[in-house]
Amino acid sequence: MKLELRGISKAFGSFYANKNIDLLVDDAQIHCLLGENGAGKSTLMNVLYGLYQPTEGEILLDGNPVEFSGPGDAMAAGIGMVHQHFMLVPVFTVAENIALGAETTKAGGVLDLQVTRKKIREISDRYGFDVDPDAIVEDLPVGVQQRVEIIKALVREAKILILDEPTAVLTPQETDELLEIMRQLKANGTSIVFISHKLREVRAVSDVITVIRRGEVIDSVSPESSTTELANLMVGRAVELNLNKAPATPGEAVLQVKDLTVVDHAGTTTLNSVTFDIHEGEILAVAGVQGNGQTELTEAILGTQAVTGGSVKLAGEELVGKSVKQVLRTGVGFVPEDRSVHGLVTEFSIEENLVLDLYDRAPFGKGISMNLDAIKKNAAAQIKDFDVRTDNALNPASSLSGGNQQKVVMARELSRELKLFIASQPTRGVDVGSIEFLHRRIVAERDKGTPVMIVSTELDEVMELADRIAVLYKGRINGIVPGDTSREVLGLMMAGVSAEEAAEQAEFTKSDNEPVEAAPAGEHSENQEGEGQ
Amino acid sequence: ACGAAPEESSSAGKYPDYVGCIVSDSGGFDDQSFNESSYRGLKNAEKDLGITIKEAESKSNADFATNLQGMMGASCNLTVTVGFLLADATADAAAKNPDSHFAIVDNQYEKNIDNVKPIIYDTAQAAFLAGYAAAAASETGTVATFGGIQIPTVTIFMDGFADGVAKFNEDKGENVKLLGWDKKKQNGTFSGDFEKQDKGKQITKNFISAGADVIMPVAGPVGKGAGAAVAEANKSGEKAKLIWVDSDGYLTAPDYKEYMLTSVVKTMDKAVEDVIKADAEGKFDATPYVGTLENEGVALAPFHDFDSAIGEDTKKEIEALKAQIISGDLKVESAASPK
Amino acid sequence: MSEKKSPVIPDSGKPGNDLLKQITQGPGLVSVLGVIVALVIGGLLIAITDEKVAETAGYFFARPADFLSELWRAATESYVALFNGAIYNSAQGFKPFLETLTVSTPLICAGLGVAVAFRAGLFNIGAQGQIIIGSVLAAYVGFAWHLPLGLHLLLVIVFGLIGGAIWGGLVGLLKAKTGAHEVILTIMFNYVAVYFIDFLMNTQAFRRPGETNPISPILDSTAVFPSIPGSRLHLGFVMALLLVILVSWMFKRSTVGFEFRAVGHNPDAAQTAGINVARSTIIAMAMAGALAGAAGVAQVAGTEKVLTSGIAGSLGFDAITVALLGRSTPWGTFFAGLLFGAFQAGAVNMQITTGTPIDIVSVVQSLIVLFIAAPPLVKAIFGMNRKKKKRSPKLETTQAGAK
Amino acid sequence: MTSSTLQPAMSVLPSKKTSIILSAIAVIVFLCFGLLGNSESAHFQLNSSGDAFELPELVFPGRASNIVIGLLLVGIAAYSWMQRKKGLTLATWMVAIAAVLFVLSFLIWVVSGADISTISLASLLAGAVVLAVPLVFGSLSGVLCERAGVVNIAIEGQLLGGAFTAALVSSLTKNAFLGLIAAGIAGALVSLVLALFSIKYVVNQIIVGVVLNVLVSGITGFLFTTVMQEDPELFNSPVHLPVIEIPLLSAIPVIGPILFKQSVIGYLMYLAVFIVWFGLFKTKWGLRVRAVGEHPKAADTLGIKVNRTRFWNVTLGGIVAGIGGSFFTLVAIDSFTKEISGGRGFIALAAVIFGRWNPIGAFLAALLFGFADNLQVILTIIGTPVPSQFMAMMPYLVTIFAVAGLVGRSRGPAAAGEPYVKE
Ligand SMILES: Nc1ncnc2c1ncn2[C@@H]1O[C@H](COP(=O)(O)OP(=O)(O)OP(=O)(O)O)[C@@H](O)[C@H]1O
Ligand SMILES: Nc1ncnc2c1ncn2[C@@H]1O[C@H](COP(=O)(O)OP(=O)(O)OP(=O)(O)O)[C@@H](O)[C@H]1O
Ligand SMILES: [Mg+2]
Ligand SMILES: [Mg+2]
Repeated sequence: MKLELRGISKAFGSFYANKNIDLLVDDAQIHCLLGENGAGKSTLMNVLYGLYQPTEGEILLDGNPVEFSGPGDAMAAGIGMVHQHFMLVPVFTVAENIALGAETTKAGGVLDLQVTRKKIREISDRYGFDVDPDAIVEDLPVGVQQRVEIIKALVREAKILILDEPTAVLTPQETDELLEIMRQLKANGTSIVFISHKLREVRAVSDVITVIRRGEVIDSVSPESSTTELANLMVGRAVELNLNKAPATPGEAVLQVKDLTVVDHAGTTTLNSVTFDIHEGEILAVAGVQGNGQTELTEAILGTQAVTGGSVKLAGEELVGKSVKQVLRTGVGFVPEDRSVHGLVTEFSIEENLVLDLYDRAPFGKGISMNLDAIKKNAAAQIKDFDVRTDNALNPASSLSGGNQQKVVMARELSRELKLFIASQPTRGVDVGSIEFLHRRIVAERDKGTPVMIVSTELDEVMELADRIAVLYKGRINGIVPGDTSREVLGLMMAGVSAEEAAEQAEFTKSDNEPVEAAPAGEHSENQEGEGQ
Repeated sequence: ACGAAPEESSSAGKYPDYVGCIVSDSGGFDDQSFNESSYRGLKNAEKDLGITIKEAESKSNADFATNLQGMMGASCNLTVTVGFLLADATADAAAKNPDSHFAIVDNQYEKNIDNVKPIIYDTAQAAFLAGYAAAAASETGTVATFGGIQIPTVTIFMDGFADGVAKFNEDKGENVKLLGWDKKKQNGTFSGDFEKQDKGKQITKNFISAGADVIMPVAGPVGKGAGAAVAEANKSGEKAKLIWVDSDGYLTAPDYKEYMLTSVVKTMDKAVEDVIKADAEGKFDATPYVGTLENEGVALAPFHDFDSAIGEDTKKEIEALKAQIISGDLKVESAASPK
Repeated sequence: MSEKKSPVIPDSGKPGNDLLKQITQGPGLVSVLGVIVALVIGGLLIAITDEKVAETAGYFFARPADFLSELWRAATESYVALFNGAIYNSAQGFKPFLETLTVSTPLICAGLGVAVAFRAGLFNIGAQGQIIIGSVLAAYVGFAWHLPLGLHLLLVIVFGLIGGAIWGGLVGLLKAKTGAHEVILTIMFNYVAVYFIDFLMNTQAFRRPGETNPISPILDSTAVFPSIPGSRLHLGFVMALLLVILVSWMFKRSTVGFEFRAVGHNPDAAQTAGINVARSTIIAMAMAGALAGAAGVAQVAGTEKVLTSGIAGSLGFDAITVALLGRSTPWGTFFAGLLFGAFQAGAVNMQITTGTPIDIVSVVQSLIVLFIAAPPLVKAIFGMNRKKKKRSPKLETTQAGAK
Repeated sequence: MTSSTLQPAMSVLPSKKTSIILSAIAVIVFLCFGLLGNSESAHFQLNSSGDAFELPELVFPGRASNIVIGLLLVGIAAYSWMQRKKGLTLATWMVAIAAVLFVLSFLIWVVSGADISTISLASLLAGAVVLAVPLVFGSLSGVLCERAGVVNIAIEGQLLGGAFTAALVSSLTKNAFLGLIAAGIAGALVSLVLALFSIKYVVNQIIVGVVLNVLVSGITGFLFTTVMQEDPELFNSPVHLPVIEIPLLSAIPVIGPILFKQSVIGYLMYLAVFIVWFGLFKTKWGLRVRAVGEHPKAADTLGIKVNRTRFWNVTLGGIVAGIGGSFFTLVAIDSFTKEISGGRGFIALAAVIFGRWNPIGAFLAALLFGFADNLQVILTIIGTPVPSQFMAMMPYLVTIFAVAGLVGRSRGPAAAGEPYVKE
């Protein structure tokens, strides 16, 4: 189906999130929207999906003007959308989620999930999904949840599929699979609007790229454009994409993790005798497919996760058994994986979030009273230092775009003297311009001599930052390799192959291994954006 | 409280300028208990004497003083306050307004106050007779009573009732059991409030299934629950009876009159009206009024429909007991009796 | 995990002008209009039930003017009486206002208790029980111990707070340790407290010597708040005021308040930031209980001066409305408490002078709360804000939700 | 209502706490009820009047039976520790059995030690159900509303409104069924206000609920004094719903009176529990309702009208609670009085949470409460040394114990309490 947007504007109050946008998506085309955080991409898509009413402009499907009073209308017209934040009911099963709104029933309105299960299986077979219709959604990895979202659209026979930042939370493997699915869909005649910050995959999969800045269409370009060109177009200035960090000068092993074991309350061993060190002035990146124990590892060190056995020593001091507060006081900086759940109280002001774990320490707190002036001064300094885009430090953190929220968390954690810095997914959802900045800050912390632990599912980020890389697989360290280890070897190790074997295998198969993620050398820093759910 | 008259001075009574006022406790004027009876007394005075009345219902203890203060603002000649909870507030108002008169129902001060007339009742005397009658009328040999909340104005009924049953057993050498109240331990069955009628019904059903066939609820509106249970039991073939309290239930709870063995009556309405009448005639005095069998302030109501079912012997015995109590030969003791 | 909607509690530590804003800006006006709408509806209710109005309605078609003037009279008369009883009348001057302050004292304290818990993400239905237990301890110290002036009252207050704190803290403890839902717990604890005080009032220790009525001895004169001569207003009001200031300070500039708010909004982030969520829950509930206990103190050492089982009245439940109407902010609670206090004080006068049934007062009161809480409805009624696009409807609601 | 996001829901019982509690129970039973218990026997009658056949009285020798039960409980506790060692959780039914054994042993202990050592098990259970009826309807209303994302604090008001209207209409029309219908309508009206204010005007749902309770109490109280009291014969003498006995079945001892000798409302209760459960979990309607309560935005993106769904569900909840309220005046009691619902709406609210927002769970929670309440009454009748006020606390203490000790954390519908506003 051919989709045309003509002169779409969308205003929130006096603020225009979209201004006079024209967009043409051809039949069986993958059309990519590119733009900074807050450029207005999601808004535009929400207008298209009937969630927002456009302030001006019209939507045409196959040349006929249509009006959507709600998503129901859009769906009926053949538009499906996979939202940036998944629209799945966490406590429902896959089948229930997919049936919802388009239920098949037996007499008397009794649900007939059998039909839905069959449809799920059909679609799964066609596109090679591996989805259990009776699994509870909240128990599923995000990658699978996303497939559920896609199945949801396909079951409703969408002719136009909107994918809003679908790859932000996916592992590289999952991303590749998704891109493959998109190609298949396209082959079957589905048009796709694809939103992503990751230039590499945008270039790999799209037919046309439209760049949006500040709510306006800047340009439509071909996927042949270079990443630098695209980045510059997006941000509106020249962006430096390479980090070029100096080699590490490691000192003593300050962090010593020994035989760390975690058994969760369902009885599964999520961390199994994990042992490693991090030296002063060194970045250790922990790589691994999500769900292999990374979250548990960081949380066990912080103390929010109960530890079954083992020890964590920081400069000789045992951390296991200490309260979170004590651990933080020992000098641990901690950037959690999901900023909006664990990193920020989004209802609090930016100011308050900048002291969320410092509020009771000098100069911000003394006894039970807090020094609001110190907090204000701190905020002013940090906002300037980290270039947090906001007009008022008293605005709630929820008013910040994702990238700026991330900066707030990073600023807070880097603002004190650290003995250890742990950051999970440090640049998820951060726009291109800010990534380089944050990476530089991390490296600067290392250069001050702080041992740094980075947990990331983004191989590019891992390779960009790491001095050494530890690969987690099924709760065990599958090997610790140098920072310049190749993608292929890392990929194999993340799949459970031991370091030596992986190195051998990678040697053998190097020539056939040209999947989409094999980005040309020197262009490997552009795809770090992600979106926390 | 039928939107009671704001100004009704037009009526051609004897004392149109006399203002009689009443302040309830938190039970309100429809508590089917002392607030209601006292209120009825005031209404009767309005009708019979042509006085002007003002009323204030308290929703909580906090309202007592405010209500009394309001009444003082409304220049009441006499203000009736209902219940011991208003004792302090009444004493306070009385002290501040020495020219106004007060009457307080169900409360006795340690030291009499010149302008407050206590109206109190030796309810145990009448309840004693009810206990005796109940024991005599019981066919199963088990009778029962329960209260709303364990407070003296409630337990005084239960004490008297228990003694009456005991007296019957003693005189007759029988062993009629009393469920729901143990006078010695001062412990028994209570519905917990004066609201949950269905709870009262359930309690009564439990009594019946434990073998009781005469039940005396002392729980205000909750008593209606007992009535419902007794009615239901009778419909399914059992022969349970009810003893009402405060007023003659045969008249005031006509739904259950056919099961009403008798009632333990406190004639508050009359006492209140009498006090007002005396005051209006300029004959107020502050000596406590104590309702007894002797002055008919408390009484055992007629047996009505059960009149023929109760043996003449029993009636005579009850009359004799009444005489003994009046003469003082028989003392009915309750911890809650007026001193 | 659900996305959290930001409640509109002005939380960003903005300097204390939120109150001023509330009054001077849109919501203030709308609130006033809301009160007016509620009063009109209440007035109609009052008028309908008025006997004379009913009479004149009988010959409405013959002489409609009679009916209308009666209607007007009935409604206004009641409200004038309400005003006379709550704020000012020519006979007593502003003395009724002192009565309003007196009545609102426990409402403000208990309302603060509900508000504090709410801000910490806990829905405290248990103010009733906390007031009771607070009153029990305070009263006992007040009548059973005989201590010098000053010290005595101090201990009464301290014990009252402790009593409430125990009752609230116990809920916090159970919630923190077992995960039991505080709504169930507080409801159940209320009942337990009610029967507990019933029991105590049946023991000789809590009764007047030689008396059997369940009413405690009057508190020693050293144990009660001094009051303004000729009125019932006592120093407890100042205590309430201090508590408002204290709580306000706590939320704005104390670490404890910071922790409460963080836990209330996002316990996960709070935990990650090193805040002990369980401890926070316990402390918040204990503090909520202590504030409710202060309401108990205001009752036994201020207004009532004795302990009875009905000491808490319906304070604990009114406190919920007061707190939520005050958007769970300390000063909001203060003014909501005053409003409720005025209603209660005025209602008494209204009942006495116009014979308006007391139940009608709670009806009018409820209507006022509803209309104040629903600005969009009031705006719709007055046709305001038609054109102006709602930017964010959330901002105009009383969503003080603790989710 | 509050954040229960701290930990995920635990459908399996956390075994350490459970083990500790099981052990404590075993010790109490073995030592206090058993060894230190009374040697008298406890008698339990199983028959009530109208039964088809006689069952023998159950007689338990106090000390001996409790020693045996104590040993059984020790066994269960030991088993639970073993399971825990192996890292396994205990089956829920084991806990249930332990709970039943504990209750039985408690009964034997008190009854054998009481002045009268006989109680009627039949009336204990039948009474428990009767006391639970309004609670069950109230909690179903709560479940219906909260599942759709609206917290319903106004259950008390709905019950009271239902009771009042049923009495009024039944009295005026002399037709109990019209009273029943009117009660449903009254409950729905209360709900409509809740829905209007909380959904359309996004007023905090808890405020609306709390205020509605006061409002309904005020209106019914006012009309009671001004209308009903003026002519009770005309306005407050409701015709009752008949008790329908199902032939033969109703004569089965113990079970008969509970299941087959009920008023229309009693049967409706069983039906309603089933229907609401079936509806919520097995039908298209229920799927949508639950989606709206869990993730309204997701439901919206699938074309489901969130606020409309909420609106109708709240209304439906009102109807259910209204009917529950009519139990007071059309079945239990012969007339209306002020505050006849006596706080049962709040107990129902607790039952909603205790029953984990599941109709059957709420039903069981309400039954537990009714059981404890009736048991308490019966124990005061047979004579216990415990002061009446402490006996009266029993149902509430039992609830606290059950919720804190056995159930623990519960997670409600994620969006309950939050208005859904879209741009
Ligand atoms: N509901 C809203 N109310 C007011 N302003 C809004 C609203 N939603 C979005 N905006 C504004 O619209 C702008 C565009 O937001 P949008 O979500 O479309 O950005 P985006 O391009 O999707 O960003 P991202 O790349 O991070 O997904 C934002 O900068 C914000 O200021
Ligand atoms: N109700 C609102 N009022 C004002 N701004 C809003 C509102 N809702 C969303 N926004 C703004 O819209 C923008 C986009 O919102 P969105 O939820 O898409 O986050 P985002 O910028 O995409 O974050 P991320 O980078 O994590 O994807 C943000 O800048 C956010 O502050
Ligand atoms: Mg984004
Ligand atoms: Mg977006």
